[in-house]
Amino acid sequence: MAAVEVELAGIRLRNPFLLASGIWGESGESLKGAYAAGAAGAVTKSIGAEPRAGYPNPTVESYGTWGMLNAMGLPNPGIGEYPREIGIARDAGVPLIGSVFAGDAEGFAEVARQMAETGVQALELNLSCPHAKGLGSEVGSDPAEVERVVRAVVGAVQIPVFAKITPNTADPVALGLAAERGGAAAVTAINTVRALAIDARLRRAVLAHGLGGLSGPAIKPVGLAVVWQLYEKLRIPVIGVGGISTADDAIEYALAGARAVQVGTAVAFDGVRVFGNLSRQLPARLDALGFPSWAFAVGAAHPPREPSSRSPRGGP
Amino acid sequence: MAAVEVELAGIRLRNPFLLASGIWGESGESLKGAYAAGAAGAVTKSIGAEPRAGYPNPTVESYGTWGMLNAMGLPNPGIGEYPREIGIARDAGVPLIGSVFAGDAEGFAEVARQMAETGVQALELNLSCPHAKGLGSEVGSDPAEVERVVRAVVGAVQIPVFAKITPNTADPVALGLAAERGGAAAVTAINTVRALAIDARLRRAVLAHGLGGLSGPAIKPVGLAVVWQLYEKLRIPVIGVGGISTADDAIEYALAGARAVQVGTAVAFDGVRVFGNLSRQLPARLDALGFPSWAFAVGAAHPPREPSSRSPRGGP
Amino acid sequence: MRTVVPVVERIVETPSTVTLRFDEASRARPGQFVMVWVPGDDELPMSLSYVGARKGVTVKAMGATSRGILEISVGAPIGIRGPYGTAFDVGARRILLVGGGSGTAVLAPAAEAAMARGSRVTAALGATTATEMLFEGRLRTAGATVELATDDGTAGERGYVTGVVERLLRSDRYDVVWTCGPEVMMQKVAAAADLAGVPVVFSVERHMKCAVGMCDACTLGPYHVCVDGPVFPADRIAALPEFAHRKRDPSGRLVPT
Amino acid sequence: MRTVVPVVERIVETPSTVTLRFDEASRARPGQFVMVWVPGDDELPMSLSYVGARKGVTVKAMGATSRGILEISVGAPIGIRGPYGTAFDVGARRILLVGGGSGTAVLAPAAEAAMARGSRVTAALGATTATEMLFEGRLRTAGATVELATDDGTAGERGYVTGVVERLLRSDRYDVVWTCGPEVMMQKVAAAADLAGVPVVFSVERHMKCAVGMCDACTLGPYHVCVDGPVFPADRIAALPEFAHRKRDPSGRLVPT
Ligand SMILES: Cc1cc2nc3c(=O)[nH]c(=O)nc-3n(C[C@H](O)[C@H](O)[C@H](O)COP(=O)(O)OP(=O)(O)OC[C@H]3O[C@@H](n4cnc5c(N)ncnc54)[C@H](O)[C@@H]3O)c2cc1C
Ligand SMILES: Cc1cc2nc3c(=O)[nH]c(=O)nc-3n(C[C@H](O)[C@H](O)[C@H](O)COP(=O)(O)OP(=O)(O)OC[C@H]3O[C@@H](n4cnc5c(N)ncnc54)[C@H](O)[C@@H]3O)c2cc1C
Ligand SMILES: Cc1cc2nc3c(=O)[nH]c(=O)nc-3n(C[C@H](O)[C@H](O)[C@H](O)COP(=O)(O)O)c2cc1C
Ligand SMILES: Cc1cc2nc3c(=O)[nH]c(=O)nc-3n(C[C@H](O)[C@H](O)[C@H](O)COP(=O)(O)O)c2cc1C
Ligand code: FES
Ligand code: FES
Repeated sequence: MAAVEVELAGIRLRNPFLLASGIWGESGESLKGAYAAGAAGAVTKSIGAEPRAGYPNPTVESYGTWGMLNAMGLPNPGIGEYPREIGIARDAGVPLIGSVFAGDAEGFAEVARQMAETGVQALELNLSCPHAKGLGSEVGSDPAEVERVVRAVVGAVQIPVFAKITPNTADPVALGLAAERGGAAAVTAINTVRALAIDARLRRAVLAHGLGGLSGPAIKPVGLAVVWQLYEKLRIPVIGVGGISTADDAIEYALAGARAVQVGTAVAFDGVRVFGNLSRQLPARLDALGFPSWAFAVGAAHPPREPSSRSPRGGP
Repeated sequence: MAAVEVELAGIRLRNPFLLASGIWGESGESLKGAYAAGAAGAVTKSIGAEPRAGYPNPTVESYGTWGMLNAMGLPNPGIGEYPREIGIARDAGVPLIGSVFAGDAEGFAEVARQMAETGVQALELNLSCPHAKGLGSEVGSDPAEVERVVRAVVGAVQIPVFAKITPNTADPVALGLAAERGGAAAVTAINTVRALAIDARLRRAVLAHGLGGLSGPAIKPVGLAVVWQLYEKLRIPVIGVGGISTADDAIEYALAGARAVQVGTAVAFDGVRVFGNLSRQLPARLDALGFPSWAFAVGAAHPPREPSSRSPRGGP
Repeated sequence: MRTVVPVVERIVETPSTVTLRFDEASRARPGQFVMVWVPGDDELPMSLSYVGARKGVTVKAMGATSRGILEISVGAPIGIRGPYGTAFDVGARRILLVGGGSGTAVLAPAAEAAMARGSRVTAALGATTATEMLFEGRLRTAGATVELATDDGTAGERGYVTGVVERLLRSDRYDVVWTCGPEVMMQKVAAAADLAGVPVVFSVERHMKCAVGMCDACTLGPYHVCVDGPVFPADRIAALPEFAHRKRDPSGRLVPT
Repeated sequence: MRTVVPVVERIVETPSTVTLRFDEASRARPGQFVMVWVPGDDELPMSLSYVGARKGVTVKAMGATSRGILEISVGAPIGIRGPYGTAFDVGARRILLVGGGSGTAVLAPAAEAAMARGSRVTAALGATTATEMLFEGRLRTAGATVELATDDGTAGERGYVTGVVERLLRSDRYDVVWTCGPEVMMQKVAAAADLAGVPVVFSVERHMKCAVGMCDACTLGPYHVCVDGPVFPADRIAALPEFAHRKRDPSGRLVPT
């Protein structure tokens, strides 16, 4: 059976599947539940300095089986309350990646510092929420800002820092390279794709916020493109996310260059048991496709490159 | 029955449905065929200065009923040969919008001038092809470049100029405003969304070019978001395109702010007869939803705005 | 999934409670809820008080949104997502139903379904005052034995409905107790039923956003009320520290109930 | 839609022509084509020479890609999209089949299907030389009367197959003529059949990219060969100025054939 363990910025994961930020990650019990169901670890809900209620409902719209639109508005209990939740998951042994957001580099550094103190293994910077004004996407679409934020956080904490970037950009590689220059240990791609739903009968936008972010199967090709592009140019590992609901989806991300993957919307479609299914099916699917291990599949769809052009990618 | 005629930059259209660029628009007979099937007019394939064979196959990948990925690579017979095709469609009375592309403002102006001479009613500048290097998307993702290109073309021709913008940007409004400043008569949104398909069995990207553009139902929410955002800030009309295959899809675009719409991928799913279906169904659907006309629906999902904040939008 | 339908009937049930009926074809089971969207306002979870093709929700005036729902007139369009969540198992033979206030809304269709299958239902209903008593007539018509309690004694026993419940549990045998109302009330009902050795099923409420088990807004211990609930066997949740005492506000913070 | 399958059989039909067989479950009708993707190389339209669950394409060495396909060995994976396009109506009773070179590939499964339904098939096959004659044995085995022509006279009549066709049309009666080969040949066949009052069906080739009627690469007058063809009644296309004389290159320019 193909080995599926992953090493990511020094963190050993029992499989490549992490719970994506914003799904199930607001409470400690849920983070624990995702791990119990089979995930290798969990990214927390994006946490900010203060509690935020998020946008009013409707906050989600679903498109049958191919997609989901949401504008939650970054609800979160605030970094003051959140250590309690982290504690519950940490005590259960869940490998945790603390997601944080803020409006500028200083804000990021401060909330990241507090998040790091809770004992998470790594941080993920949400530089990419497509619908929260002043929080994320504006910062996250300017490479100079991305570099500044990442550098500020890397300077403030002792644990690896991942930068989560937006697909709503002309040039994802510029954002990834900026994160790398800033000292990021990995880049996570992608967040949701800016989108909107209209109800013709009610003559209005469906979500209370208007604009939202598309997730689920429809964005898998979009995420694969970004991961592909990042893998070509970055030396740090890429974490793939967007539309993964089967082991084959995950393998496609690996082939495009993802060292690990995150799963979000599939939890709404299949329940958290999706992590059990994914981790059970992965070895068999790798075997069937002739890959001796997950690590072997990472980047395998890219044409062979000059050995000198980038650092070697070990595995698992 | 609700009236469905549309006035777009001085061009009268019998309904809001135009054939989108790159679908069926390489030959004059096909442009004519789309009109005969029920389209109000047709946008030509994007034409450049020289003949281009485009990328090798595979050039398309389809995702069941929700999407299509392509990287054609802007194949076109070149503006030298193309007047022959235009002639066939023009002689049949088809309202035509000539789509052109080039690598810089001067190139755009030159091919646009030649296209204008063929007798098309308007031009559409393809500032947004997501996968052809140096042609479109690089130019099209920089507002300053967009403004420069549009201004150069507007100065070179006597007919209305539409700017087609990309969704692969942090800020579509900046691109739309740049086109408006440059003198565009309308903005067309959106082109395809940058995406990629991987085949795990073959361990490679499916399309010969690697990156491609996603179209079809999955990008309707993405197109609606861009049209919504443009409508909020622009004075010139917006032409909506992306994932339209039913009259209700089109009405959603109208509500988001589209004065007219274009239909592309639905032709692959339903054949060109989709234009007959759309134009037949539209009046009944408008009636059912209580709109006295298409023009009435345009922008109707937006909160009422200060009368002074933008120019009035007449109709049809 | 989501649909927009006109309200076809509006029934004033009590001075503070209104039922809105609408036609919506999905299959729903008693206990399940829908997300009701009042265009331009919020979208709220509401249990189905009628589960057939002509569905209904029975709404009590609380904050601004529920008051807004109350004022919706016949013909006005509302958005409906769902039905979502777990349902009552209507197979039990002798059922004791305990409704506090608008909690009876979700119990009534379950009771009707059970009685239609031959079950015997006794309903203990509580309200602040006689005019606020919900679905007393509906339950009697369906064949239930109904016992009442009001805070002010204007109908049935004076005091909490839990007193009535204790008495009923002593005097008769039941296979199951279904209850919906304030969580402290449900906890007391569970304690009494425990003594009598009768299993209890709760219908509970938490703040809801996605309603599809994704956003974590509705967590209650290890559960997500939108998919694991709202109908739960009491023994899975009654002892959780977050039950009856605390809930999460829209930011996910734990706050006192 | 698209699938990747291993080649399970490789049959050398002539010195320049190879059949690749593969198992693919879609339902295909004789006349339809698939897009065959040679990973790392191009993707080309190929008529199905076998239409059952074990499908086949019969490829003639032309340019680099087709030569690449010829060299694919058993076990190697190929990509298949399709089947696409129109098919032969196999209901006719007396069929004259005219194949030029590898054109016979698409006619053979149609002839087999027709004969299985009781039709009588006469096949006129042309090739440059005897060893390049395709599917002569296959057609005879299926019960067809086969007449040959070669440019060098090494099999059957010396000269073009059109000579044979004219003779056959004079000496016997047919309900339909099916033909696939060089367009000038097909045009001559159509002219001869016209004189004899027999309707003709062509299978034609154009440069293909999307194969789903979207990209306009394969236009032939008002038609898109990928969806309106490749099998056409001759009277719809034989007189088009773009038939036999011109075709579109990959840029969409009209070039001489
Ligand atoms: C599964 C379920 C079924 C329910 N069924 C009914 C029913 O049949 N009849 C009925 O009258 N009420 C029902 N409710 C309660 C209802 O959803 C509202 O909580 C209530 O109407 C008050 O809303 P408000 O906005 O008017 O009050 P507000 O004054 O705005 O808030 C009062 C309280 O309502 C709660 N609330 C607000 N928004 C939500 C939300 N999105 N989800 C949950 N609670 C919220 C908050 O806890 C808040 O403290 C149900 C709730 C749930 C979770
Ligand atoms: C519907 C259809 C069915 C066909 N069936 C068969 C068959 O059963 N057996 C067979 O051997 N050939 C068949 N062909 C022809 C085949 O697709 C190729 O054209 C041929 O193999 C030459 O390709 P090449 O790339 O090797 O040649 P090249 O030397 O690269 O090109 C020679 C010619 O091949 C043509 N060609 C190249 N690419 C394509 C393309 N994507 N689509 C169409 N033509 C192309 C061009 O016209 C070019 O001039 C069919 C074509 C079509 C359209
Ligand atoms: C309801 C919801 C909430 C989300 N919240 C966050 C968040 O707080 N922080 C973040 O970085 N990403 C957030 N995301 C984005 C996801 O982490 C993920 O990047 C995206 O949904 C694509 O993956 P998927 O298709 O597997 O869902 C959220 C997504 C959804 C659907
Ligand atoms: C096969 C194909 C070719 C296209 N070629 C062009 C083109 O040449 N120029 C252009 O501006 N847009 C081109 N497009 C984009 C479409 O015009 C349209 O913007 C996009 O497909 C979204 O609309 P749809 O979902 O209705 O297809 C092409 C799209 C497809 C699918
Ligand atoms: S409401 Fe989102 S998880 Fe329950
Ligand atoms: S191959 Fe694209 S239209 Fe026929």
